Amino acid sequence: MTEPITLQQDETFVLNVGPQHPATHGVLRVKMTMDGEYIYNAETVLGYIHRMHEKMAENRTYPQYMPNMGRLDYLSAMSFNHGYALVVERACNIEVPERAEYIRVITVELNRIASHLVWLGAYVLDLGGFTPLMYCFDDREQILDLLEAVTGSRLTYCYFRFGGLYNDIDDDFITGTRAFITHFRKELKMYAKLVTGNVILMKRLKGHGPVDQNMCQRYGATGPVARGSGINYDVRRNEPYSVYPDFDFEVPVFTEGDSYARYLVRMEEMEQSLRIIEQALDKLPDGPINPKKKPKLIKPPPGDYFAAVETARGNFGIRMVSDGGKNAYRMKLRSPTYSNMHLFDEACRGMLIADALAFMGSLDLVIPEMDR
Amino acid sequence: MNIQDKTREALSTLFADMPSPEPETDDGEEGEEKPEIRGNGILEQDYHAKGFHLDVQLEPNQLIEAVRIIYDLGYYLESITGVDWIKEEQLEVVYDFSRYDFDLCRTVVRTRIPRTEPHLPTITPIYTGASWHERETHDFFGIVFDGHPHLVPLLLPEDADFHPLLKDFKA
Amino acid sequence: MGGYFTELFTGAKSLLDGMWVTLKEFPRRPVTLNYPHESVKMYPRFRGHIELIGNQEGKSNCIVCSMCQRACPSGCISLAGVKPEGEKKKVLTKYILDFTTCSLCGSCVESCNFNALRFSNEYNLASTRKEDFIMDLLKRLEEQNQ
Amino acid sequence: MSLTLFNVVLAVIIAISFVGLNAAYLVWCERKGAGLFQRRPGPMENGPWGLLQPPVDGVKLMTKQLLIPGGVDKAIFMVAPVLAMFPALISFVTIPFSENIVAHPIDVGVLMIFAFAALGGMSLLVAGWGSRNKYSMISSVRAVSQTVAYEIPLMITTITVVMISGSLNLGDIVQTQLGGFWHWNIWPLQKQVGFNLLMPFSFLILFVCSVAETNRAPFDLGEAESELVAGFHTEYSSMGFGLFFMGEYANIVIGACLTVILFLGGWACPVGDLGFFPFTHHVGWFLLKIYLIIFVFIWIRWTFPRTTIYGLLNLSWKYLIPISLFNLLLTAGLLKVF
Repeated sequence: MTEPITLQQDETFVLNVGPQHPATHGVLRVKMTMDGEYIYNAETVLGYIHRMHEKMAENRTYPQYMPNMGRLDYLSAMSFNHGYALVVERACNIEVPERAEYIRVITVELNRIASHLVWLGAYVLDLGGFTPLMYCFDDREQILDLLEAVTGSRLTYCYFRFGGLYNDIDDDFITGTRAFITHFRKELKMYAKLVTGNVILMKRLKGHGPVDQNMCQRYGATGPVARGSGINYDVRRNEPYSVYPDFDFEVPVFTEGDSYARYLVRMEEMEQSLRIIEQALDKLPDGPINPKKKPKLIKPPPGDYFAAVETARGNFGIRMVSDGGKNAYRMKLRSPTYSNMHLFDEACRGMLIADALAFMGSLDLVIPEMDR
Repeated sequence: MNIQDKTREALSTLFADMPSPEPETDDGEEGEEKPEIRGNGILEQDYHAKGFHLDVQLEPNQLIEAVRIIYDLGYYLESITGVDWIKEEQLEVVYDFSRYDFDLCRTVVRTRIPRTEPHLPTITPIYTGASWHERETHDFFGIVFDGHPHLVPLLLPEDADFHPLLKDFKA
Repeated sequence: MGGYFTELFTGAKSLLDGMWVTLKEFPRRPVTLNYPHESVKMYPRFRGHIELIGNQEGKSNCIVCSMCQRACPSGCISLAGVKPEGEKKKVLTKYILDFTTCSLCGSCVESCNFNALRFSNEYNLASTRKEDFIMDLLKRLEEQNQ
Repeated sequence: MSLTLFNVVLAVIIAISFVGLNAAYLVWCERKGAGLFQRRPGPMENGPWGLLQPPVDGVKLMTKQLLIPGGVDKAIFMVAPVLAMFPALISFVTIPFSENIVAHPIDVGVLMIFAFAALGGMSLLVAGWGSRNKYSMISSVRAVSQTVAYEIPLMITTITVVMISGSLNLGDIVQTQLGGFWHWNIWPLQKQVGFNLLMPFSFLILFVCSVAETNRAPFDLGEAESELVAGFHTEYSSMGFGLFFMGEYANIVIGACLTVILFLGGWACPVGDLGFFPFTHHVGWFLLKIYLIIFVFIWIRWTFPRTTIYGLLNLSWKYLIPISLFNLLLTAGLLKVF
């Protein structure tokens, strides 16, 4: 445990972490003012892969903007597909057939597990353990295979359509998913032994990287970061969308607010996602996957619309301002890690660099989604 | 009393000296009437059609007070964004607030400022996390948040002097 | 003092647990494929770059309606056709896909009402030259016919 | 005298080739082991099972350009990799591979190994200091505090064994453990001390310390790649990096040798003497034991996450040093009694 120490400003140096640094998972840069190995002050610099997705929305028609959603958060692209589909469906008042809703939930939850697996592997890699990454990628590979067989792509999905889906799932997918659930339950036990229970990991995470509820509120942190601080907030529960109210699942909440709590939240979430998928497969109705009545040209009535979904990292919101034309007048993408990462600057003060990077990993950053 | 009424009541103190706005909840009409006709005040929106519950429009000088009220009610800041209404020569800044508890109430606070002189007070003393959102809005729209501690480009390059989300921006 | 030893022993046990997990993996067969020598079979729905579908005569079904061109978010499709004398339909003369900007979203395939486009199964696309990704799909169709 | 000198020169030559070959193939073992632990096959392309990978890597390292960053102290920068390699080489001089195969059986062999091991720590400091890089600097400071913290329990444990054996000569230490695996120092029951329950723990302490001394995961704080990029060898390329690499693997072999000699009976055969089989003869046993220990090194590395610097120091000062000190006292007492 690190004791709080008084840091001296006149004996500091600046350590430039990133934009190319193994722990930043991409091109994030943190300018750290250090006193020895202690962080005196940190300033995050964003924008290294800023692509102005919001401007692109103004130049493309609504269906044409769908592929952009997969490029925001490459790890849980499905959820972003869902968010965008929701807001346009809300604006144009398109009904989604029930089968499509169920398939959406199944694919989103599979994608959530895949995303958490990458996080788990990369996080333990941040902490210096290489092997769990490979196991995670092995399991993730099976999810990607399942999704690839249905959607045709492995990472940057463009699977959802307004009111429905690109194509239907088949029996192979259902049996494959069921087999995966059985397999993955075993793997989760293995991870618990290999990683969760490991004393080195616990020592590194317990009590480090404290984020309290007030901090979450001030920064707007959502997702596992908020849930690790005792805030019972999950958009799937608090603001039910799609067919989530049909399922029986728990929202894991831990009150400690440290890196280990965030870690446990995600581990628990994978199990809950398995439960949701299982129930959805059981209940999967027959029927069409695209609505019978769908406007040929998507032209939402003027006004502004909002939709939020729970991605693997938290609350993803889209604010869409329409002027009645073929293109959006303004599309604001509220990405979860943008807010989650923001609290790093404040929370990491006085930490050792090793702990700070462990803390950064526990926020589960996906840089393209922050920079948009 | 549910949180929606509570918030509306708390915020309506801001508009005490104004006549209460006409109940314009019908969407179709709202769409036809261009937003510039809309005066300051609180609108209750149909959540299923719009995705949010309370829609508050106010003057820039009322902003800090409104945000303070919202903060005290336990809302968290989702995002800050701008919209360029070039025809009306105005910039709209939209603040999205949401709640962590099960009293679902998304509140939108919006205010309009002239395009030629885009100045707004910062809300970073209340919501620390507004800092990046305000910097981003500054990047994209050139809106200056007075009192912001560190208003330098965040997503755009450090030397960027253009504001890409303005409608008259040409790449 | 009791805590001291409990911590020591639970800690040591957790380490041994972890080592047992990795040891069990050690003798198992690798799950990876030795890529250039073996490769996976692609799924029928895999989205490679698009290609033209040939009908029985080996000609394209395309009638040059340009729907795919309009649907494409990145504007990477350019096509041209002529209307031969005495025929009702246009005949495709040029179909260029600029794969450098393609995002494989499938909008073009979806928008095609004449069963003229599909995804190929090609995933081994690598080159050091940009020009290799400006693809002439008509030429590709001819090559496939041979 | 001249014979001794000849012996030493010969030994150094043999040691260099042994260390070089060993390091090269230990890298292969490490990569292969890592692969198998991680559900993948490891290197497969060059030669059968990738067996030709090490020479290819060697050629690559040697033919690469040696970059020297601007503004560094060139002398210090260049001397550091040599310093990393050289102590490990020298230490081989006194390692007894069998009764007869030892370059120079120095009477204070244990001390010599420790002296040069400390020099190895210095090479990290020099490399970090000479690189003119903040990450390297932090890394080298960490490495030094780690070396200091871990040499203490390492030495105390070694002293315990030395007290039991009554000699600082590594060969003599092995001699006292001959005649079957139950005579090895790892077991609590010893004729010199009667019954000392702490001996297995001493072995563990020695093992942990040698992992820490060689800067290997989970104690690889010096080159913690997710924090410090590559630590002290961030700025080294080509053979500068190669020497660090070889030095690391040479140190692993030294650590394994020390563990085997002090606790696992060195070249002694586990059951009596099976000298009539060629492989079971002395050198064979010694190498087998070393590689078993190295396998555990690799196994550990590919299982655990990294500790932090304070976690590491806590482990050393709160657990390893008290236990090893207590064992030292206990052994001293028992030696008096029996």
